[in-house]
Amino acid sequence: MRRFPLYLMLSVAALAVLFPLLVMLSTSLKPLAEINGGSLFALPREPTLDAWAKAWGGACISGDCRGLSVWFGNSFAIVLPALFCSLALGALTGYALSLRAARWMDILFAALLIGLFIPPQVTLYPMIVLVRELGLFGTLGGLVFAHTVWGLAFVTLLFRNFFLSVPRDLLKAARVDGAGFLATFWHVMLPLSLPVCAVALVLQFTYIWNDFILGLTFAGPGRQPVTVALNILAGSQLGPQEYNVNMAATMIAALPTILVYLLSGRLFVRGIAAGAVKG
Amino acid sequence: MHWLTSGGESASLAVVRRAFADQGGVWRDATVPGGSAARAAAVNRILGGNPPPVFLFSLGAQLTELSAHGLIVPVPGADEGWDAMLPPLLSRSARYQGRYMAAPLNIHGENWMFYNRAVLEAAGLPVPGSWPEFLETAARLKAMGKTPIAMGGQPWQERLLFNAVLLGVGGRDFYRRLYTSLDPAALDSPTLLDAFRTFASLRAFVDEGSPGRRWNQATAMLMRGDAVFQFMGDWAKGDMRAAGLEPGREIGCALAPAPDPAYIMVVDAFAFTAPRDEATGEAQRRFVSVLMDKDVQARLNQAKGSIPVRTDVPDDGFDACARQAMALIRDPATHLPSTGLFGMSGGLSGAVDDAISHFWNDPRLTPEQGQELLRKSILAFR
Amino acid sequence: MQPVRLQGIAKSFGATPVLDRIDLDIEPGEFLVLLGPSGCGKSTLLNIVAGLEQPSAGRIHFGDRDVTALEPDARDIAMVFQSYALYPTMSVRRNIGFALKMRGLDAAAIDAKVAAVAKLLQIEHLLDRRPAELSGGQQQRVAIGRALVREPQVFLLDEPLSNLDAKLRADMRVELKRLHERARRTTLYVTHDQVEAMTLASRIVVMDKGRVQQCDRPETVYARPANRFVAGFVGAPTMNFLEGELALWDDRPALRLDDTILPLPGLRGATGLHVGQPLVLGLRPEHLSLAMPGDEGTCQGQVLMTEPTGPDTYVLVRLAGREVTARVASGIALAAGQTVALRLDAPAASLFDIADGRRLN
Amino acid sequence: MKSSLRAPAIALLPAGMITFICFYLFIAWTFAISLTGSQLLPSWDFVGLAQYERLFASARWWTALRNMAIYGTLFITGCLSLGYLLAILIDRGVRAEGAYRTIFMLPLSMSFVVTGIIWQWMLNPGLGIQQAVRGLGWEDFAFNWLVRADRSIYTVVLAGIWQQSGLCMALFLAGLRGVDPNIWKAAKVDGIPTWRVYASIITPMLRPVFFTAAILLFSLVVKSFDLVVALTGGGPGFASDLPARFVMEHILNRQELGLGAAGACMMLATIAAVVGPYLYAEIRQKKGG
Repeated sequence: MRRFPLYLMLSVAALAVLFPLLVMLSTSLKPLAEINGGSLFALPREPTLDAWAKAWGGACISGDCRGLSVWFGNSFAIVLPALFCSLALGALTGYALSLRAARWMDILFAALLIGLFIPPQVTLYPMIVLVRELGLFGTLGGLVFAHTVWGLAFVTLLFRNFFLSVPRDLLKAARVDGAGFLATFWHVMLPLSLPVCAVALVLQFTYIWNDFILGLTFAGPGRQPVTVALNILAGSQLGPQEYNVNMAATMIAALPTILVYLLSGRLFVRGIAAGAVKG
Repeated sequence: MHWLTSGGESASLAVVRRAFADQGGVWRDATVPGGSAARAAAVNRILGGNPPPVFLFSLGAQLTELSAHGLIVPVPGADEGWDAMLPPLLSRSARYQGRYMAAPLNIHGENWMFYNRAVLEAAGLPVPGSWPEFLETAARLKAMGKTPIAMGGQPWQERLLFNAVLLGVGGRDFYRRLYTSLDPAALDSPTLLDAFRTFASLRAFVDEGSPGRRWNQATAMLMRGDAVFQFMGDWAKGDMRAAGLEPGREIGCALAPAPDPAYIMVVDAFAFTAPRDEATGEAQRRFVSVLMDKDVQARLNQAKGSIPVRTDVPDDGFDACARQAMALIRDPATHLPSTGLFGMSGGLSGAVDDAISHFWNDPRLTPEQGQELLRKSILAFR
Repeated sequence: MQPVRLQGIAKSFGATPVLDRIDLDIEPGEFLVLLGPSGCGKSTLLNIVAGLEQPSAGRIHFGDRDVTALEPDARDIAMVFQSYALYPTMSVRRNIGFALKMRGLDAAAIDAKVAAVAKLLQIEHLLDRRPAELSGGQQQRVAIGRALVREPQVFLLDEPLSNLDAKLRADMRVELKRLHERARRTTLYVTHDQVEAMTLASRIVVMDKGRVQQCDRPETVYARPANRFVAGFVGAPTMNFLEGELALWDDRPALRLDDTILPLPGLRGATGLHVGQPLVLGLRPEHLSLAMPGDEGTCQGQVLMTEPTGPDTYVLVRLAGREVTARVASGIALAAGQTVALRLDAPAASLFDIADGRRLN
Repeated sequence: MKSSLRAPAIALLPAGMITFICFYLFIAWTFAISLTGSQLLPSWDFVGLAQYERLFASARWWTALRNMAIYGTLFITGCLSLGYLLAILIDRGVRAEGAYRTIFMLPLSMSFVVTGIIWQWMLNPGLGIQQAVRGLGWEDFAFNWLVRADRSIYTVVLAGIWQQSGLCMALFLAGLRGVDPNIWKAAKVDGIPTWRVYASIITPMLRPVFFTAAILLFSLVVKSFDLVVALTGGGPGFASDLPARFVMEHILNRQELGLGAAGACMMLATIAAVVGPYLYAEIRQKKGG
């Protein structure tokens, strides 16, 4: 019983966190009339999945009435290659930097780390110009490139910090065993970093999936991610707002990251700790 | 590439699309909701080296700059014939170095006052003919538990209301002095202060759900009868018709109260980028001829709620409001440019919006402070 | 089986010198132990031999091959690390076979060699486990197996036993010795543990401050340390040092400590020593013993404390105002405060220069 | 170059180029543009510091800066204290710890856009909490911050804290778990009350975590864009505007590339002023260790 206040406080906090999500869920299950007439707190009297069905397959976005499903696919088409590229580059860079074989490596790392703090607003416009010069504007490649660049600092930091914690003897052993730079990376370091890979995967997935600015700017027509579609849906409605459809669409758009998070909760925590707290 | 997403808007575009397809053109479009977002997206695509061959824009400084940088090409197939066809304000501002840089789609009027006729009649109130009358009417309506003004809380909507008030208080010459000549005397004048006073007193007649509300939601309030007036551009009629209401009947339309009649215009126009290949160039030419076709002009503008850019289109089939406007603009003196993009640079236009919106949304600001805010914003651009 | 020759190896990190012109010749098949306190540069020297670090100056030859510029894998060496450095994500089998795989051997050949080594080290039943599933001793065996499987010209071991507990350490020591005797590979072994050094080495290299202090057979290093540092570093409890003047007592050598004269009958002298010369006398505890009645040249001291270790008892004695440790057989009852007569085994004593610590006799 | 450095150098080439071009060259470009009169498109007519003069003459920029100060202060303190509190509660060894932790971090997995939409709905005066509470019979209840010019920035704070407290909790929890259990034993032996141990021993030990968390949150504050856009749209008017939105709006919608670039540079300067010393200390420390 002594611990009752502890549980009370935790439960209140948990409720406060969950409340908006529950409201969103309940709203998405109500028919429109119930929303306009009823209370926010009220549970749906006649729960219906109509709004979900409409958001997924029937809502008109940019004159395309196939709902969010199309854009959902777009998002996956963006996220998968972008994830692969950003992780591959970040892991390799993090590994190379963790060797600290020369002074300029530390300088490069510091220079890279600063990238973590550069607001995208500063570099967005020149990025457009660069991507255009590369001939990638409006293509999947351009978007993947932009995500790779934007995520580089973070992924590299994650991997470098991890690789630094690997005992130096392991690297020496690999060298004595005749493994070169890449072989050591591939056979020894990369398998070792699987937990970090998972962490980076989860965080980058969340980040790229949730991205709005890059998708809006760099994706070609018909290739925009679901976040952009969500904004279009919530931003353009004929007549009264269909709040239930909006809420359902919002939940659909948020679902993949929520699922990834729930499935990998522990990794998520560890990743945040690994990325931010020095061992 | 365009932003025509709401009911009336997409219906009007469908007119062009059908006519274009009838002539064998292949139509692919990309929509971005929201005028400014769509314009930004178009510019991004142009900068990104993947320009849309045809894209919707608004006449104004932004378009001129694109043209000056050679990023858009003169309208294929435009000729001197257009000078006679278009109202002088349009033909002036659609040209850069003498050549047409965009093909105007329509003329929208921004200073309309829509009202729910049934509610107003039930309250036994006349349509106000001046701003003092309006304030009185609004106060009566508020006492009856109605929301007098259906207001969408976005800066450009607030600017629309302000400009309507300004025009009503100062008259069209004052409007020109202020916005076209950026006359410091006008900015210091008591007339402007009056306008701000009136504008400030309107704050009381708006419901608190207004901020962030989009115009079509506000229009829906008007149609439901929750609110009685809406100051909005004529594109609102598209939504009314889509909801089965006839503009001019259930929803009355009048120009915002003003001493001398004037029409604050905003013009959507299609601009063109250098064609990638011969077929695209051909399609662009065909698109222009379809667009400027009398019949297409008539039908698309009927659907969109706007009026044709050609002065020689008969007003048959247009609604009462549009007919009123078409009659009005026969007199070029009534033509006023909107402060949104038309006639002023994006920066200035934005600064004006900022000042108005800031004043409107912060009830702590006095009219004097509002005037000072606007004065400073505009003078920074002189 | 190749000799290893180090010539003028120097290394500095920035402005800090770590190694100062090291010259060493390692005989083929020799078990050479690098012994020294931490920071003496012994691990750096090992890394340089391995090719993991580049010397700032000097050459390394394996036989008549100059390997100074070669990568580790081109030198034909194998190395065992203090932390074992087993690849955590690979099974024991893959750990041992990794170097062979990197050399491009085919799978069958690798399997055969791994199996042979595993048999030798009696770790066949562990082959499919991961390092994390092994005990410390098992990991140690795998690490050694990983080195053995390559059949290298030179074995390098960097404090391989330091992470084991005392009992295991003793067992592994024996095993290492046995392995070496069987294979007779040239071995370079780094440790700070003198017991390991004494038991394993064919020769010990004692290092301090980046320099070789002495390089000799273990017995010699122990009995005739080349300088005061070596004398103090090797042997536990440490050697007793007494500073005094060389004197004559009864025409036989003696040491004058202030007012006391310590007779040193049978002290081995050397040319250049003269009476009245200040120097340091070094005597190991076992060379101080309780005097038997009738012994000559004894001296009186007072017992301060006793430390029984089992087979022996160390006695802390105050002698001429200084504290010395003597080793006596267990079973002799001594109480603090008691006065005892000590006999000094002068022929075993070392003399060191008082200024630079070098051996004088 | 030494041969052992060749492979890492090649591997670092892409990252090096990205760092140089996409970070530093781009910053330089933006700075250069901020010195020009560029409007819709970059043009190289240099006007000196005129854009900065205009920036600082703009009431809207000052509002944005003031909002950033308010938002930053409240958001960071809120997240830190709430996150720390939650971490301590969880660290007291509760049952179902995993469930609590999962719940607290759930909002983190959602985008700012989603957070913004949810809270916009919750705070909508006509349909959200205010209306619902009034419906419960408390007619005078007012919670209309979203539409009040002097309060809307606080709704951004609220939504921000809701989303990011979990991050702080995770950081602090990791920190608390890293505390040597012997400290607790020692404190228990000495009879020090629990709260005292947290206040006088644990909290000072976690100072680096506080620091890291604050820096992370700070960088979020300066970058904050999506949340404001989705929640308030910067409104009413520009009452809840933030520098990031100011910059985006001027660059992308207002044809004020130069002015926007000037704003972006000021943002960067703000970040540099705060983060620079931190990074410097961090890197020096890493070198030492």
